[in-house]
Amino acid sequence: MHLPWTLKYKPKTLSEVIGNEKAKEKILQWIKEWSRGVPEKRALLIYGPPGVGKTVAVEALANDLNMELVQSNASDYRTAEAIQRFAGRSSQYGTLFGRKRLILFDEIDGITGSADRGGLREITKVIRRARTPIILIANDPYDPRFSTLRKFCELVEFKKPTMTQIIKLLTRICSLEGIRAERDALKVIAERAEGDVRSAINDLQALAQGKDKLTFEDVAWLGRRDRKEVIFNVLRRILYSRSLTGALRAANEADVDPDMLLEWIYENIPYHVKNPKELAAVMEMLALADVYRGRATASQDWSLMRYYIDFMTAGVSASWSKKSPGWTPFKFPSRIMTMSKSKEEREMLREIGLRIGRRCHISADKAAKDVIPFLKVIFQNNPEMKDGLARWFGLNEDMVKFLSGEK
Amino acid sequence: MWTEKYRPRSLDEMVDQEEIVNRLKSFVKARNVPHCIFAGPPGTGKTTAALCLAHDLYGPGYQEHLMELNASDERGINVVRETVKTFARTRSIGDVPFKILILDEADNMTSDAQQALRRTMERYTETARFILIANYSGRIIEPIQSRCAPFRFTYLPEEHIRKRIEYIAENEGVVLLEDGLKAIIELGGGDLRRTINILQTAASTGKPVDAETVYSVVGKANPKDVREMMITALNGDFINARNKLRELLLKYGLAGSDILGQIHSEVFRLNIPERWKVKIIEIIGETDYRLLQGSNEEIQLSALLAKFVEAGEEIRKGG
Amino acid sequence: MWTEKYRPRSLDEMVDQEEIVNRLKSFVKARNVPHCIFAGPPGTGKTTAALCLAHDLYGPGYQEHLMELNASDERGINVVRETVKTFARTRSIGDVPFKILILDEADNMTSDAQQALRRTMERYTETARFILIANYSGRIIEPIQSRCAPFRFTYLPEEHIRKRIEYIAENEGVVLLEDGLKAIIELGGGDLRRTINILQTAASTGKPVDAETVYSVVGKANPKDVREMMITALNGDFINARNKLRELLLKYGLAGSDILGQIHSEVFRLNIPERWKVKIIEIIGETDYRLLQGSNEEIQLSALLAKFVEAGEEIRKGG
Amino acid sequence: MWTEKYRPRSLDEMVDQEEIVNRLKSFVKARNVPHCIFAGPPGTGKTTAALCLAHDLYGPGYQEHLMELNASDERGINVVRETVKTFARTRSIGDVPFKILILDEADNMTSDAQQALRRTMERYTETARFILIANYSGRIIEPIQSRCAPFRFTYLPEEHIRKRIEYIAENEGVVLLEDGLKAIIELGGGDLRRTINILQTAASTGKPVDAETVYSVVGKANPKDVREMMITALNGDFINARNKLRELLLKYGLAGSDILGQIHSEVFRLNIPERWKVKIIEIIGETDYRLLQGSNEEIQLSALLAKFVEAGEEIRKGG
Amino acid sequence: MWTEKYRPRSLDEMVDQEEIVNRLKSFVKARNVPHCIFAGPPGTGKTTAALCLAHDLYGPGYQEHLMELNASDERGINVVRETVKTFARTRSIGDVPFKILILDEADNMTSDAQQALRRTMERYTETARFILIANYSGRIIEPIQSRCAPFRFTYLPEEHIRKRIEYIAENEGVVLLEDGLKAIIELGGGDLRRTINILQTAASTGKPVDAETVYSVVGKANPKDVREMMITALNGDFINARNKLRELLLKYGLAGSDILGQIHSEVFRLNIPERWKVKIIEIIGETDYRLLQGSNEEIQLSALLAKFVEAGEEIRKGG
Repeated sequence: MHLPWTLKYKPKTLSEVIGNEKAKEKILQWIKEWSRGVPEKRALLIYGPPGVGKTVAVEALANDLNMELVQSNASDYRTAEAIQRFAGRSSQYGTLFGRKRLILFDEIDGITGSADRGGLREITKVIRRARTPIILIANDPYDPRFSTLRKFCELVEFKKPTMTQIIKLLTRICSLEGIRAERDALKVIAERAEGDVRSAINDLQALAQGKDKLTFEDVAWLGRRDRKEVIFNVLRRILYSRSLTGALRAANEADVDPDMLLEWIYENIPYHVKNPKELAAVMEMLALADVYRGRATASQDWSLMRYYIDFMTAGVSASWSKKSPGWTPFKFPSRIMTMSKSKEEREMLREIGLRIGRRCHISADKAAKDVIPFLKVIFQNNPEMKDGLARWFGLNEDMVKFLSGEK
Repeated sequence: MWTEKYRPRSLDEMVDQEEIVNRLKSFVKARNVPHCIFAGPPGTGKTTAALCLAHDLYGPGYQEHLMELNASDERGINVVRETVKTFARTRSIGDVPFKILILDEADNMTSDAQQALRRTMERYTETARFILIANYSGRIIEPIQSRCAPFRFTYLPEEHIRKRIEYIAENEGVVLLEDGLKAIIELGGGDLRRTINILQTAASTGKPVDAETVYSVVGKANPKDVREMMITALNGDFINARNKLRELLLKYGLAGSDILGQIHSEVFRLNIPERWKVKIIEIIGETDYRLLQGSNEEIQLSALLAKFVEAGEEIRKGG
Repeated sequence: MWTEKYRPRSLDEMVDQEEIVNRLKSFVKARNVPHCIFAGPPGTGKTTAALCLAHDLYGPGYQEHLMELNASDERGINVVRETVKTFARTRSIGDVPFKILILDEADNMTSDAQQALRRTMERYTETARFILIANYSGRIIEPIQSRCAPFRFTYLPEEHIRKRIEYIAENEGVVLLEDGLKAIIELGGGDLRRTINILQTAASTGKPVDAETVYSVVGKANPKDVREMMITALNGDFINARNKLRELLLKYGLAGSDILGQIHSEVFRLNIPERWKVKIIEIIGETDYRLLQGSNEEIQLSALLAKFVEAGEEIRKGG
Repeated sequence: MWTEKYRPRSLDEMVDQEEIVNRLKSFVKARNVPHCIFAGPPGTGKTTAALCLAHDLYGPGYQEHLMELNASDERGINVVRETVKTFARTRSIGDVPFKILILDEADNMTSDAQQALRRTMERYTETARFILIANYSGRIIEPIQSRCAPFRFTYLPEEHIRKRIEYIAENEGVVLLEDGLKAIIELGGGDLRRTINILQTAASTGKPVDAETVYSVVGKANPKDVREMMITALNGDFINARNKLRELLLKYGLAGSDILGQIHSEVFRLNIPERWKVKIIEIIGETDYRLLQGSNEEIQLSALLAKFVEAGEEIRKGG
Repeated sequence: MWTEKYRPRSLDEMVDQEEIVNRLKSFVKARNVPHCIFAGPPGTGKTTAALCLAHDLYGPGYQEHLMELNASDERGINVVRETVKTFARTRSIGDVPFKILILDEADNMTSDAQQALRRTMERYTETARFILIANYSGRIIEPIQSRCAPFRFTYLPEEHIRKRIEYIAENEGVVLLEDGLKAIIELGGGDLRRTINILQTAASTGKPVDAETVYSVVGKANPKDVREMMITALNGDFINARNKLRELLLKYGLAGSDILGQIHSEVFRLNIPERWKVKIIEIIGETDYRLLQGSNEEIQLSALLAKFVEAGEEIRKGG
């Protein structure tokens, strides 16, 4: 057999999909509604991290209910026309032979603005008129691009299965393959997978295929996917290494993108460097590093990136005494989280700024600084003036709510 | 917005910048306009003058002959070039054979972009005239300056601002008390647009406008965040100061340079030794430069906050 | 090309990355290969391993079952949706029913292209297996990482590289002196391919290969000379340091920015306090940036040495 | 534009650059012209001379045989190449078998573009002659220099400029007062074109042209005011000096860099010890750079005034 | 062009780069040439050597077997690839079965383009040999380096250049004075082509060639004048030093950055303590960068002179 095990052991029915009982229940209920007519939400948006069984679940569902699954994914063109061609008709009627049809738009994160122009808007259109069930799958449903789309979908979250569930699955596969696996070995694989079932199976195959026995020693060496432990280790070496070269080497040898590394360092510094003087010196180094990042981008000369790395590693390391207040865990960069959380808000702010700018002959930046603060006060004080101004600026409901502080 | 409602429509309605207005009127009379630079502090009537000029030149349908671009809204000079190209390609119909293009915040363009702009200006000089609006003409490159007639807008005299505000208040039926008026003018800082905005905001409370109302609405509009952030840092709490900074950048959508400008004005009001003010002002100067060179505004500004933490510590030690 | 001539043909010939090779051999034995990511620094055998795997799997005519897409090939989203899909769709003839597709420098593919790849990998998994080669696996999007078995290639131990180079030199009849060998290994920086290339270039001069020849053919200065110049400057002898610099520029025919790169590499080997190393990097970085901006090379490099002199003085003062 | 109206039409009308004009006349006589470089500061008659030469060579319809290109204007050398190709392909009719191509701002071309230009010059040397106009001949690459006859234009003597301005003023019916004339010449800085432009702008106010008007239209402070501010500071009255500065910046709306330039010129006229001039000039250099980097004008300039206060104190102490 | 007129035609005529010429002669004898890299500073005979090699190999009609491409000239590697394809497809007739392709400025190619070139070189290796000409061999990628025989060209000894120039001057009937000759050689900076070009330009004025003429035609100040200005400043006479500076800027029409370059060269010849040289060189570096950024030339250069004054004072004090 040459099949990859992810395929070989792919669930055939929904009940075989591990974990996510609630989600599966929700999907079944929604699909049942269709037999009673068109439900309120004509589409389901399944979301969750990679490898937790989203697509597999839909395929198994179609199989269980003997439905024809029509799917489109990121390897297909998904321009407005392509979507129209793919789903326009099939979303209206059943198949020739009376089989019910299930439409799946998979990997909608992969619909790009340039190559797939108008794709998302067209999907929304298809959903609004759909007479057959439609399922969408995404990793991040809160991407602002999906904000309209989301309104027409029932959201279903797929969570990471527990370690025990994964170990159980791996054990089953091993016994079917005739491999005697140590529980500790499987535990390592499951732990490393962090809930990603597919990668756990892949790892298992890479490690165990062709063997009749899998030991803890066999798995210890396997390369890690980009996981947190790696970055923790690098951070520790940068912040606490005795020599500059040690700090520098930590960054160079690590399999970590330098921009991300800077965010990690920046986030964690104040929790470790407590002495104000040292804090200022360390932050100065990060600022300097950032200057070289900017210079490299502006000049498109990437040889300047070496100074970026130098300052964020050796520079940081040399600027403090490495006396930490005690054991402090490393934190995920909160700036990244805040940025993605506030993305919608910032876009709204900019759009409001542009609308004000058009009326008041100023830039969006200036509007944010000079007009919006006053507008907020007016909107909270005076409903009459608010309505007038909202109309005059051409603000939509969301924008008015935003400015009135209702959101 | 009252700023728009009471914006003069024609040069005749403009009461300030007398000399400038006269020169512009002579352009209208001659049916010819050179490229111009309008430079001066915010809220002194630069955009208004440009719009009035266009109005007087082309009459009521002037918008067709006019294009407004804001350099800080447009990403990159290519957009400017393309837009100008399309706009300037066709001749204006009527007795004025050129169109007018207003480029606001021209001093925010990089010098490379300005070089490209210069070429565009030259190429379309027969069919389009440019009015560049800037706070500092010094940031406009020499080759452009030498191609443009310079106009320097100055702060309006206080009596003019006072009259204007009184006029608007009366017209809008606002009960404006003397101390309120004074407060509005003071907080406006010579910027007419800002002054009118304050009036309108104060009026929106529906109460008679006295000094207290004015200070209260301006206080709400200018959240104390910047000051608070600085004090938090001086008190040694870097993490919270950084969170506040992040909020300003992300939630209020302020530009890094604007925050830095506010920090700069606040420094003088801080209760710290003079020696430290001087030091901090120097570091602000450096940060200003780095914001231009760097790529991440938050990191640059939090490095400044770290300096505040350091200053605070030394001050407490009696440094 | 010696890199080709001495490239292992089969997994058995590969002496490095032992554990990885063992795993790959087991794939061959099972006649089954999962999708893989081969990640690691350049010249550590990633491509070689992929080719050997294919060779061992299909035998001598393995090229027919193999497709390589290099960084220099177009690999945008459209190519993935068309060329790759077409290749992956058709079946291989023989006892191994799938083909192998090697994507070199996969971490340089746009994330759009990577998105388009994920389903192709899965849907055509019966007919094609992907080997993604990358320097940083972190730049491969997670959904693809989750579909692949990761293999992390590490730098080869210096003894291995040394042995390999000595073997090739002997085989090719190159007279390789000890300092030449050291220089070659140092310049190769752990990248075997690069190391062999340098050997071949140096050998082509026809002279016995010593350090001088090696540095001269690759157009670099001998690090010893660079370090000497730096130390001379730090010791306060400005004129001699400058003379050494001019000598380096003329003797080795170096560009200013290249010598700067070498100065940069030497900093960490200097015997000065750690804190000062960072300061010196600051000086170098600023100079590098100025050169890029188009400053006068000779002036800026002299100024760099002048700053070294001053730094040296302060270091001696215990600053 | 008066600069055009009063531009000489033929070499006989040119009164300046005597030696150059004579050499050019000899070309006309010989009906042959080599490739030329006209180098020198702006406004010294380079373009005028080129046009006059063409006029005298071909007679009134000279435009047909002439083409003007701005090197920094056209996007890259390709445009130059294409334009030249088309233009130079056809022979000139008449007794002069070549056309003339004027390439303005040739020193702004990149050296790559200049290399390409060199090849173009060679290819069309029979049908076209190039006149390269440049501010700095040192920025023209040698291979071009060695193909061209060099002409160096120098600043016009002040009396010539004065006469010219007086002539135009009279002709145009401008009331030009003596102090106005002086101011115009000073601000023109030896550049005739610029000087005429200032006259025209000042005249456009419709008022008699005195120094005040002149400084105001070009956006400069009256040197008298600047000197006063400096002396106030030297006398130790910082507050009033700073008020004067604010007045210049805000009321007159002057750019900080312009004020600084004026301070710089005035320093040399001050009656203070040389030692202090030196110190102040150094600080002005620093301030200039900071302003260029976008620092706050008022802050930087008041820091400079503070230095004046310090200087005054030391001078009074006999320092 | 004298550079062409006096270029050696065959290897036998080449008097410099002896070792290289000998190796090339051995290629001619063997009727076989490997791919080569000719690296070294400009004007050291790289192109000449390549042409001579071709001449000696194929005889007088050598142009048919030869193609010259400028890597940075032709738009992108595609042109190279296409041209090479067409050129290399047909075999050379005669006893040498390959053609020669000279690729100038190969180090200016991007590394992607070089990768593509590498493949092209491999594909056509039987019918074409490449000679890559580069200033910096370090910027050629290793895979190409290892395919090529490296040749390093060095600067010609001054006596050779002097002889050559004297020979040409005599042959062309140029009256060349000793100080003119010295100036030409100094400005040529070891680049023979450049040196000959300067001679030709200076000769084209028709006057006897002395130092003054030479500096004037290339747009540089006479080093004597620059040194005088510096010494005046060091002697404490700031006003006169500044007047000299203005003279250089205005009278000679020099660019500030060019003067700065000359000041830099002169500093090392000054008789002042090394400690001060260090300081001044640092300031020159800073000034250079500021000028590049667009600072006011006169302000920045006077500030530099001010530093000289200060240095002079301290030196006299025994500092």
